[in-house]
Amino acid sequence: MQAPAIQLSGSYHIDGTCLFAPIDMTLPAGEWTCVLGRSGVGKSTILRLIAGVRCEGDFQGEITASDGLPLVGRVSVMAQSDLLLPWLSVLENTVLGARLRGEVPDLQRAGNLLEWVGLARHAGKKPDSLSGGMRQRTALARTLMEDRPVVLLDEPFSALDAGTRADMQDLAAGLLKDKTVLLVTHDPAEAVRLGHQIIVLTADAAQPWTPPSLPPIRDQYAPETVECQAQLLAHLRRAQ
Amino acid sequence: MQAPAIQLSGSYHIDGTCLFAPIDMTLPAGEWTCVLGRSGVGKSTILRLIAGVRCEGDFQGEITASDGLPLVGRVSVMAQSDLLLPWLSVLENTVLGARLRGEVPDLQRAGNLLEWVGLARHAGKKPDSLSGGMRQRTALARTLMEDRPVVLLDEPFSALDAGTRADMQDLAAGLLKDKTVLLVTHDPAEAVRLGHQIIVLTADAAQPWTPPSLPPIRDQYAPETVECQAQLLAHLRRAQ
Amino acid sequence: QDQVTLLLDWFVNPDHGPVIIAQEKGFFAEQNLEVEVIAPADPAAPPKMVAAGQADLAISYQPQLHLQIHEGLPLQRVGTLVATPLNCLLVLKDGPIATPADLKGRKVGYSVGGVEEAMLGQILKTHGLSSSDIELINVNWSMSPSLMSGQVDAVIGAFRNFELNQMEIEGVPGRCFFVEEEGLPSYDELIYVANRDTMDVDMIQRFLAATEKATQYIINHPDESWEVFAGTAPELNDALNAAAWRDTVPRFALRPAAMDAGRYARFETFLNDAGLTDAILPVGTIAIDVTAP
Amino acid sequence: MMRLRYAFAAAGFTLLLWQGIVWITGVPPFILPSPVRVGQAAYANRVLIAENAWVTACEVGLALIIGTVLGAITAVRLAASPRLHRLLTPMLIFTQAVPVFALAPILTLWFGYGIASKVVMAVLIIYFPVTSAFYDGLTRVPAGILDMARTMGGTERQIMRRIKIPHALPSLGTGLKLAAVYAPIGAVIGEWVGASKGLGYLMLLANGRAKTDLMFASLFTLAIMTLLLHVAVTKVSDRLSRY
Amino acid sequence: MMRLRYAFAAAGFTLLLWQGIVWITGVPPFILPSPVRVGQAAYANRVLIAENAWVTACEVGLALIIGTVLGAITAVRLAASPRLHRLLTPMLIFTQAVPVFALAPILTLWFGYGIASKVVMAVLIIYFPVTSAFYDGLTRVPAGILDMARTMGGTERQIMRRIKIPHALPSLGTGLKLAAVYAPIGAVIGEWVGASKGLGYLMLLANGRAKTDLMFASLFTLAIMTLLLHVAVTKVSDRLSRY
Ligand SMILES: Nc1ncnc2c1ncn2[C@@H]1O[C@H](COP(=O)(O)OP(=O)(O)OP(=O)(O)O)[C@@H](O)[C@H]1O
Ligand SMILES: Nc1ncnc2c1ncn2[C@@H]1O[C@H](COP(=O)(O)OP(=O)(O)OP(=O)(O)O)[C@@H](O)[C@H]1O
Ligand SMILES: [Mg+2]
Ligand SMILES: [Mg+2]
Repeated sequence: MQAPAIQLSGSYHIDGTCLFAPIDMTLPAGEWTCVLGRSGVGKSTILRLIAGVRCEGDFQGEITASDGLPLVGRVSVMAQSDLLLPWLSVLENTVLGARLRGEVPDLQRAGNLLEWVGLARHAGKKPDSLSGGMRQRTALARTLMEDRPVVLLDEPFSALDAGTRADMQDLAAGLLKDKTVLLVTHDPAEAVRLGHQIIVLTADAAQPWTPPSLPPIRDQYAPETVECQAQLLAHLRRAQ
Repeated sequence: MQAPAIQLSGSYHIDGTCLFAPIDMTLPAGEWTCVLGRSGVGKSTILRLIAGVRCEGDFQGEITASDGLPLVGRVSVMAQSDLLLPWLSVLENTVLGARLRGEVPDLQRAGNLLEWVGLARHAGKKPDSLSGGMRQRTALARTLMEDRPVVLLDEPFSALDAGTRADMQDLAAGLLKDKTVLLVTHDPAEAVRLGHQIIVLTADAAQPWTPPSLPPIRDQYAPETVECQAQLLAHLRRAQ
Repeated sequence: QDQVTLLLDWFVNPDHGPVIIAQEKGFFAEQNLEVEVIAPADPAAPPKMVAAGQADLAISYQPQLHLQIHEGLPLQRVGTLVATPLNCLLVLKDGPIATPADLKGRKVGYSVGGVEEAMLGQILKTHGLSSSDIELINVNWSMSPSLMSGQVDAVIGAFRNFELNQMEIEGVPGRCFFVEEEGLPSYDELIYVANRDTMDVDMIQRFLAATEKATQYIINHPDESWEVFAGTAPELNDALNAAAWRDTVPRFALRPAAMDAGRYARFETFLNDAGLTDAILPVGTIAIDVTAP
Repeated sequence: MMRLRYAFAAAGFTLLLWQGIVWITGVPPFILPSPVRVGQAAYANRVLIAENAWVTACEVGLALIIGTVLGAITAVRLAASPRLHRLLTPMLIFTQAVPVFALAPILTLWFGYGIASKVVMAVLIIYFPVTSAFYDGLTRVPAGILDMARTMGGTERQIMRRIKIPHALPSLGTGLKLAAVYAPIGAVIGEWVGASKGLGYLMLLANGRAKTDLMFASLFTLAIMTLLLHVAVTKVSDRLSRY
Repeated sequence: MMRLRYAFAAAGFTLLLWQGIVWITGVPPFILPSPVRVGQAAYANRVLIAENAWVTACEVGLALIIGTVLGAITAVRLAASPRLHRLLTPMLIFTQAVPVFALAPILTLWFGYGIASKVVMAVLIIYFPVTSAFYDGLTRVPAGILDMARTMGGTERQIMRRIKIPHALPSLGTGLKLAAVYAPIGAVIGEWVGASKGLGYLMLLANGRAKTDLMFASLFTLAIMTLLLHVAVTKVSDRLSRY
């Protein structure tokens, strides 16, 4: 299944106040788009809109896929909270999607994924006996298990230490190659490392930020990357 | 109330396996100690041990305050998950501590705190209608409302964008001056910016890492800070 | 006026005619009594409440009274309301039971646990059967429905003035074997009981005088008295009650205070023979004539 | 309003089903009269039924308030002290295990034949579901929240008031919805034990005298009353659960 | 084991309280006999009581299983279809609002005077709390989890099975604990309506013969039975709630 590009344009009101004015953004097909922005600006809301999940507010505008087909059933989402089911083990949480669709889960792949996210030893544990970062990695594994052309990740690495985070970024970038990915993040370094496209979201606009010229995954210490990252950070600070 | 230093030494076993071997760490009185370490290494566990909260595992060792008094009632904790009460508004969640102690809450101070964490406009909202970062800032405000000599923060800024994060760091550093603070973080930049002491936790040891010579809050762009940060990051990666 | 609390055995029905008429015609008031009438659902409860001092008088059944006294309840019969048995062994008129002897191997329902099994045992004995020849089922308060719907083949404990009419009206006529004709000693079906230790004899005398007057009125004016009875509450005015009234009138005790010591002695002996009691009490502890000086 | 509409739809549907059962099984009218007969009886006795329903409604209202308050207080007490819970719960179950009918003579001995004994009977019946459901909610607060409250130095009293009780309100709602259904039955049983008014009295009267149609008319009135009560309580409990 | 010990402590405490009430209020023995008298009656009639208790226990056990299964299935059905819920719930309440006593003739007509009608009666009584409590749990799954499940393309059937049902198990536990207390009462009422065995039958018999001590001995047996059942069900339900 070819990953489509996604076009979102419109405005969003909640409780009568405007969250974002008419904005316009495109997630290019098969590429990573990283969205940054102030806390509460509406990043998760946009992600929910694309995912087609019920939202409190009122969205005026449209969300279309480049192939003209509806997005339903083609999106995999990792929400900001981990949403693990406390009565299932890590492994069972990982294969939840297949189970919910009534399919036979690919336990082989799930085992591999847990290995890759570093939870192989913990596959049988219940979420309550996991640390915060382990929970997040379980949620990541669950999202990566879903083989969908569009993947929406809402701060998927926020609870991870630097080393683990870099590993998970590599893993996700590898597995989600050629998918249309929306990554919401607070870390400019992450955006600069992973994004084909970087968008800075404000109340008025979804403003693109030129990423370094090399394709991702970029070397974090390359001068161009460091430069871009510093400027982006400065820009974000200014945008306050 | 003078903030005491805190000394922790001992080892921790859970389900028969060792989480950390005998380690030894001191939180100097009135200073910030930043703890870094791999996900699942036991950072939150240490925080819970000092807070005196029930833990699943078995801790062999002791935790003492320099003034010899028990820690109970002198610790304020911000846990890794926000633990907001869904039926209370942001303001009510912020003053929860006073209410639970049967005291009259200082609404003036709560209002100021919410102003400082940028939630003044959202004071009347319920947690369910907040973004992830707004929830975290509410939990931060609630923790800062507690005027305790020892403050334990478990990744308090993980859901915040770079700009807001810097602001919150400044705010916390200002309000928690002269308190004994333990900050668990995944961000080396944060540790280098805020820590009087930096500890890298591994399964075998709580290994101190020399912070830059200038006192915190440090300028993130000062060469010494950048240098320290880069080396710490490299060390953390190696520690894998 | 003196306050009197009277507990009925069951909710208001034609069996309580003299009480209702005395109330409506002002005979109680003439005796300077103000009577409060209360209806329960469990016929076993009123005597207990009288024994506990919660009420002055209760309407109960002679057979039950014997057992209650043996169990230590401080009760005594002080008057009679219905002076013949009403109880009968009820079967379907067109059913297979032509005589109690036909009950062999069949199901018999009963309502209040206690004496009814013993009565049935006596009837069966009269016909050469024993209790083990039948299956006894407690059908509680749905006597005629369980019979009409064929759940049981007979019921003991049905009232001849009542269930027969009810079945007639429902179009499934029934037939009664009268217990006193099938080997049981005759007895007073409905009696007034009072607390032996605390009863106010003067008040009871006046109460019985009022019901005596009411009974006379009923006998003398059966139709007018029915009008009075039916007029007291809309729920009482129906065909069933009208028919039951007609059948009940001749059975009211004309002399409510009068006492037949032999009746009580005979029934006491019967219960003892049936194994329901372990001693025979003197009649004087069971019933008294409140008018005796 | 929506709810009420559905309630009436359901009532109508019940009537149809009922009529259907009567037709198909040919059950005799002295056991299960047809809705038409019941309707006629209800109409003919409308004043009688209304008067008696009013009496029962008053008893139910009182009982619901008293029972809920008592049940809620008990649940809070039990949740506040695990030891009390372990000791008292079996006793509670003991009292519940005894059919109220058997307690009736004792209750009437203490409370007389007035409205009090009926209210007590209904209270006895609703007390347990309210206590039980609320208690379950009170003891299911996530451990993390309680840990936080304790490190904050919260008193047990305030933790109960500010955390456990609000958290358990949805469970209290579950209990209340059960109570709304049981309270009318409780009052009716109370009336069976001794009364001269009320739907229970009317039912007994009609039942004993084979006026099955009047009995079912009273029953139907009771059912409608219960239904309305349940709709009202569900609204309250939905409000409790929504945060 | 702990639980059982407390249960016995509570039973002992109840006995003391009971004896105290008898002493203090001076309630006559034919209304409330003292525990000593009841104990004597229980001992004297131990075979009789044991035989009848066994009958009731069988009815209760059967009813509990059937009622739980039926109630759980109903709750799942209702939770799966909001429309069905809106239509069926009022009907459910309708059936619950009708005191089982009033339905007794119909039930015995259909199920006879054997064990079936008692089981049906008990099932009718426990069906509603089980359904109601489980339903509440099924409909209180956090919205975020359901959103996730839907974007994953989960079928409603699997969402019910994998998410809603496990999430509602603690609530089912609440319902089961209520059911454990009500089932014995249901069976006893069933026996009152028509039986020749069982604790309910024994109670009626004792009541009719004014043997209050035997009646209370049967009651006490019933209460102990209920208590043991509740202890067992609480264990099961604690296991359900622990994840
Ligand atoms: N309730 C529990 N029961 C059993 N094991 C637990 C429990 N809580 C934590 N653990 C285990 O203890 C270890 C340390 O957990 P802890 O939360 O302290 O990690 P952490 O260093 O805070 O990690 P992170 O950075 O991911 O939050 C983990 O391996 C986890 O599996
Ligand atoms: N369920 C809701 N009801 C009402 N308002 C809501 C709801 N969810 C979010 N909001 C509001 O919408 C705004 C945007 O929320 P959103 O979660 O999209 O922010 P965000 O950009 O993801 O922030 P963060 O970085 O903090 O996660 C916030 O101001 C929040 O108050
Ligand atoms: Mg967000
Ligand atoms: Mg942690």
